Amino acid sequence: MKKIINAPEDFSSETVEGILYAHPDRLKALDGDLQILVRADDVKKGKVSIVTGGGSGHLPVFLGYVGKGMLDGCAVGNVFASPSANKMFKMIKGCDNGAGVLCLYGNYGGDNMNFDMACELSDMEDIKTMQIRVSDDVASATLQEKKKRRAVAGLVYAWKIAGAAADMMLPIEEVAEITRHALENLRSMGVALTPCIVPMAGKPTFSIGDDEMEVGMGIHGEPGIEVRKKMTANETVRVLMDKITEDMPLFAGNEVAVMVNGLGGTPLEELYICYREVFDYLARIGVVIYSKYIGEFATSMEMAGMSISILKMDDRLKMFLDYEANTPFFTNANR
Amino acid sequence: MKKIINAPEDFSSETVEGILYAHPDRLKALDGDLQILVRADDVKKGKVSIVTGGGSGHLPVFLGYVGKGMLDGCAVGNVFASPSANKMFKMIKGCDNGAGVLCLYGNYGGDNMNFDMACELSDMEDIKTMQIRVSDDVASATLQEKKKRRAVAGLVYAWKIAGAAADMMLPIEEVAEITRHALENLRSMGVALTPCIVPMAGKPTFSIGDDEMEVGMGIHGEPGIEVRKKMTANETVRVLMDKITEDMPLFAGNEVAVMVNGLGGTPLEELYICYREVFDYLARIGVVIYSKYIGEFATSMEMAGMSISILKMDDRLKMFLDYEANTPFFTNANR
Amino acid sequence: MDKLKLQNIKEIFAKISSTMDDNKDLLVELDSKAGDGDLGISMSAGFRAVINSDAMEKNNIRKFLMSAGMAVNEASPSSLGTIIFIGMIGGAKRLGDIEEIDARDAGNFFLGSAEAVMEKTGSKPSEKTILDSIIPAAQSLINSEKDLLESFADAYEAARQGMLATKEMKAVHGRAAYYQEKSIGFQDGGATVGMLIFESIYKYLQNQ
Amino acid sequence: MDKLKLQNIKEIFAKISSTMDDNKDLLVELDSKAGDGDLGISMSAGFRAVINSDAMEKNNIRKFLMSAGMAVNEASPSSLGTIIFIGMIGGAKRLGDIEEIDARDAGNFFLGSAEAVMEKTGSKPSEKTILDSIIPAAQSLINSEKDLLESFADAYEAARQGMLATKEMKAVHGRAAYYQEKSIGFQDGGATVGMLIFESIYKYLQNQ
Ligand SMILES: Nc1ncnc2c1ncn2[C@@H]1O[C@H](COP(=O)(O)OP(=O)(O)O)[C@@H](O)[C@H]1O
Ligand SMILES: Nc1ncnc2c1ncn2[C@@H]1O[C@H](COP(=O)(O)OP(=O)(O)O)[C@@H](O)[C@H]1O
Ligand SMILES: [Mg+2]
Ligand SMILES: [Mg+2]
Ligand SMILES: [Mg+2]
Ligand SMILES: [Mg+2]
Repeated sequence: MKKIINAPEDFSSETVEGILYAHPDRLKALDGDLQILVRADDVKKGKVSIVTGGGSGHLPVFLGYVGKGMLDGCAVGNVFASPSANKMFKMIKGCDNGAGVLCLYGNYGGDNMNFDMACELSDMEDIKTMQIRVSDDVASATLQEKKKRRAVAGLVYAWKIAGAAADMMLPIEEVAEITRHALENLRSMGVALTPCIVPMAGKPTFSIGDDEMEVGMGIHGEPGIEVRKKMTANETVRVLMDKITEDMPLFAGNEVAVMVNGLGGTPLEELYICYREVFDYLARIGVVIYSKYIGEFATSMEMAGMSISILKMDDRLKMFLDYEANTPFFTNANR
Repeated sequence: MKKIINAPEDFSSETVEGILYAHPDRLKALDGDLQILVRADDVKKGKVSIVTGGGSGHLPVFLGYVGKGMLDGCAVGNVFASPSANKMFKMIKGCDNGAGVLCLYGNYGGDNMNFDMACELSDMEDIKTMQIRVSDDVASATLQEKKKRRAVAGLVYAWKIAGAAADMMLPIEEVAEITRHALENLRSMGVALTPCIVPMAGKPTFSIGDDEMEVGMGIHGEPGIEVRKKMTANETVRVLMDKITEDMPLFAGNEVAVMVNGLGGTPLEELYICYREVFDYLARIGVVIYSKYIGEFATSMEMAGMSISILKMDDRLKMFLDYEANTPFFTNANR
Repeated sequence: MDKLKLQNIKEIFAKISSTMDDNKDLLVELDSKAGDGDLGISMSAGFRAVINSDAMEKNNIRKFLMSAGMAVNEASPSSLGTIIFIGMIGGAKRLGDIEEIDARDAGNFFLGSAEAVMEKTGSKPSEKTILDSIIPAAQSLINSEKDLLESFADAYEAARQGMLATKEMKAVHGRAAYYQEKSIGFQDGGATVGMLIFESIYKYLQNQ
Repeated sequence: MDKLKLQNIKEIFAKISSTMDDNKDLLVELDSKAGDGDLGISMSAGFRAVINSDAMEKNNIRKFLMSAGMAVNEASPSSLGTIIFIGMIGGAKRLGDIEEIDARDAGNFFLGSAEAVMEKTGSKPSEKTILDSIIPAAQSLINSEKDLLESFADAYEAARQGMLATKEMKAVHGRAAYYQEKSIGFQDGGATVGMLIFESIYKYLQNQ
C-alpha cells in the first residue's frame, strides 16, 4: 500500500485536522467534532444554507467546497462511508440561519438514508430542510431510471449553482428550483484505469488488467458499463461524449460548461489532452464551450482515471455559474 | 503503461494544444510555435520580463505559471527534456518589453546550457538578459556545493517573488536581487513512492520495492539520498524537515511560508496529513507559518510522493509573496 | 424466563457484539462477493459501540433501543449500520414505553423495524437483504404459542431459512445491485447478520 | 581525396545519421547504466533532423555547420544534443569562412568544439564525457602528417581508445554524476557517440 499516512484508522480525522490547521480562518469543526465542518468566516445573515455530507477520500469533494458562494457545512464520514444521521443533524442545526437548509448530496444508499433520518430529526426541532440528490452519472442507470443514478463530479456544479443562488439571498424554494433545473441539464461519465486502496482495507477496491480500462466507473470503484481494452485519449473521450450526448442531446449553437476531472492519480497533462478532444468533439457538432474546469475536483484517492461532466447552459445558469465562489480548495477567480 | 494519451510522441504538443484551447484569453503560442508560450493578456508596458523553460511532464510547472504577477513566457521541451536554445531565444525576444528579461529556471544541465546559448543569442540582438538558477533541493548536493543543487517545487516561490517584483515595476537589478534573497532563504526536499513513465520510453524511470521510499528524489526520478523502508507520514515529514532545518536553521519566532507539494499520484488527503505534521513540527520549535500552499504545484506526471518547501520570510518577502498572482493554473485569490 | 427485562436486553446486545466479532471474516467474505467487503468490520464496530455507549446507562427499554441504534449508526461505517439504526428506531417506536418483552412483543419490535426500513429505503422482502431473515423470524415470534426459549429457537430457524433463501435471489439494493444477475448464487451478507442476531438471542436464552 | 568540400561534409552527416540509427540500442543501453537511457533515441533523432533541415541548403561550410548544430539542438531531447550544438557552433566559429577542409582543419574544428563545450559547461577531459573521445582524435588530426584517409583512420583509433578509457573514469557531469563511484566500470555513452562520429567519417572516406 503506497500511501503516505499514519495509522489507517486515523486517515480521515488526520486529514480533517490538517485542513483545519491550514485554514482556520475559513473552516471550523462544530463543537470540536472533526466530522462536522462548517464555515468559519462570516456567513450572510438570513441566507439559505447549503449543506452536504459524504465519505472521505474524494478531496476536494466534499468538504473542500465549504466556503463563500458554495457550501455552508459538510458532515464527514470515514473513507467511502456515509457520516451518521446524528452528525448530519448536528451539522444542519449548526448551519441553519433561519431561512432553511438545502441538503444537496450525491445519490448513494448510505447518504440517502442518513440524510432522510437527519431531516426527520431537524423537522422535530422545527428546522426547515429540503433535500436534493445529485444523480449525474449516465453510466449507472438508464435515462428511464435516472433517479437511481449515482453522483460523480457533477456535484461541484450543483453546489456552485445552489451556493450562488443562496448567496444572492434567494428563498429556499427558488434555490431548489434553479438547482433542479441545473441537474436536469447535467450529465457525467468517467473511466478508471487503476483501483484505489481504502486505507483500512489495505487492498485495491477492484482489479483490472494492465491493458484494460473500466468504462463508467463510479468514484468508489463501483463497476461501470464495461471493461474495455485500453483506448487512446481521443477514443476514450469520444466514448464518454457519445454516451453523454445520447442521454442529453446537444445541438449546434448550444452552450455548455465542461469539467474534465481527474480521479486522483492521473496527471494534469492527460486531462488537458482529453480536454483537447472534448473541445474538438463539441466543435464538430457546433456546440460552444461557455466555461471549463480542468483538474481534480472529485477524486477517489490515488485512482487513475478521469470523468467528463457537461452542464448545458442558459442565461439563468450563466449568472449563477459566474458568481464568485471562494473556498480554500476552489475558486473561480482565475477562470 | 496506464496513461490516457494518444501517440506517445504527441504527448507534449497535445498537452499544450489542450491548454491553448482552454485558455486562449490567457496564453498563446508565439508565432504558432507550440514550444513557445507567452501571455495573451495585457502585459504592463516597460515591465521587466520573467521567463522560464524546461521539459514537459511537470504541470503546473512550468508553463502553468505564465500569467499576471508570475511569468511572461515559457519555452516548453519534450517530457523531462530541455527546449532548445533557439526556442528559448525566440521566447526571450517575444517577451522583452525593453526593461530586460530575467531567465529564472531550474538548475538542470540541459536547461542551463540552452539558456546560456539563448542569452548569447539575445545579447547579439541587444536584448538585455539576466539568469538565475533555482537550486532548492537540499538532497541533491551539500551546502558547500549549493550551486550544484537541482530545483524542485521551490521554483514556484522563485517565480512568485520575481513575478511580483517585476509587476511592481522594479528595475531588473532589483528584481534579481530580491529573487536571489528569496532563494537564499528557500529549501526543499521530497520523497517518492513510485516512479513515473515517460510516454516515449514506456517504462518506469526507476524501480523501487513495494515497501520502500526514495528519500530525496528529484522530479525526474534522479536518485535521492537513500532508499528507506516505508515510513509513516509523520516520520517522513520529520526526516524531510530535519534535513531542511539542518541546512537552514530556523529559530523560535521565525516566520515561514510552507509548501506541501504532491508529485502527481498522491491524494490531496495525504498532503494534508503531511501538512498536519509540518505544522506540529514547526510549532514545537516555535516557528510561525505565515502562508501555505498545499496541493500539486510541481509534479512528475503520475509519480506518487511529495515534497516540502520552506521559505523563510521577512517583511520584504511578505510584500512580494502576498502580491496578486493569477494564472489559469495558480492564484492566491483564495489563500 | 418468559419475559426479557432491560438488563437481559443489554446482555443480549453484548452477546450480539461477540457473535459479530466471531463472524467478522465470514461477513467480510460474503460482502466481498458482490459488495465492498466491509460488512464484518462494520457490524463488529457497530455493535461493540453499543456496549461502550451511554445507551448502557439508560433505564428504559425504548430509550435504550433508540440510543443503541444511534450508536450503531455512528460507529458502523456502512449501509447496514444505517439500516439497523433505522430499524431500531422504528421498532422502539412500535414498542412504546414497555417494561418487559415477551415473544410477541419481540416479534412486533422486529416487524416494526422491518417496516421502518421498507418505508424509508423502499426495499421489500425477496430483494436479497436483511429483511429476508428478519421478517420470517418476526412473524414466527408473533404467531408463536410456545415459551420464550422455544419461540426464539423457532425464530432462529426461520431466520436461517430466510437467509438461505437469499442465495436464489437477485440483489436490487446497495452495491450488490450493480452485479445484477451475477449476484444470484451467493448468500446475502445482510441476511446473514439478521440470522446471527437471532442466533445470539437464542444462545443467550439457552444459558439462562 | 585530400580535402573535404561542403558536399562531402553534408554526405558525412548523412553517414553519421545512419550510424546513430544502427547504434541506437547500444547507446540506449550505455545511457541506462548511469543515466536515463534516452541517448540512442536522442542522437538518432538529432542527426536525422540535420539531413532533413534547411542546413542542407546552405552553400557555405560555416553556415552549414551552424544550422546543422541548431537542428541537432532542436530535435534531440537530451543534454548531449545541446552539447553537440554548442560544439558545432564553437567549431564553426574556429573554422571561419573556409571552402575546403583538410585533416588539420578538421582537427581544429573538433578542438574548437571541445573548447567551446568546456568553456560553456565547465567540463574537462577525464570526466567521463564525449570530450574523452573527441579531444584525442582532434589532437591526432592536428598532428597528423598522413593523407586524409589515414589521418582519419588514426583519429578514429584515438577516439576509440579515448572511449575505452572512460570505463575507468568517475562521472562528474549530467545524470551519471548522481551515481558517483557506481559509474566506474561502465563505458560512457557520450564518448561512444564521439567514437561513432569518427567511425562514420572514416568509413565514408574509405568508400570514396
Ligand atoms: N435498502 C435496503 N434495505 C434492507 N437491507 C439493505 C438495503 N440495502 C442494503 N441492504 C443490506 O445491506 C447489506 C450490505 O451492507 P453493507 O456492507 O453495510 O453496505 P455497504 O458497504 O454497501 O454500504 C446487504 O447485504 C443487504 O442485506
Ligand atoms: N558538461 C558536459 N560536457 C561534455 N559532455 C557531457 C556533459 N554532460 C554530459 N555529457 C555527456 O552527455 C552524455 C549523456 O547525454 P544524454 O543522454 O543526452 O543526457 P541526458 O539524458 O542526461 O540529458 C554523457 O554520457 C556525457 O558523455
Ligand atoms: Mg459493504
Ligand atoms: Mg461499505
Ligand atoms: Mg540520457
Ligand atoms: Mg535525458
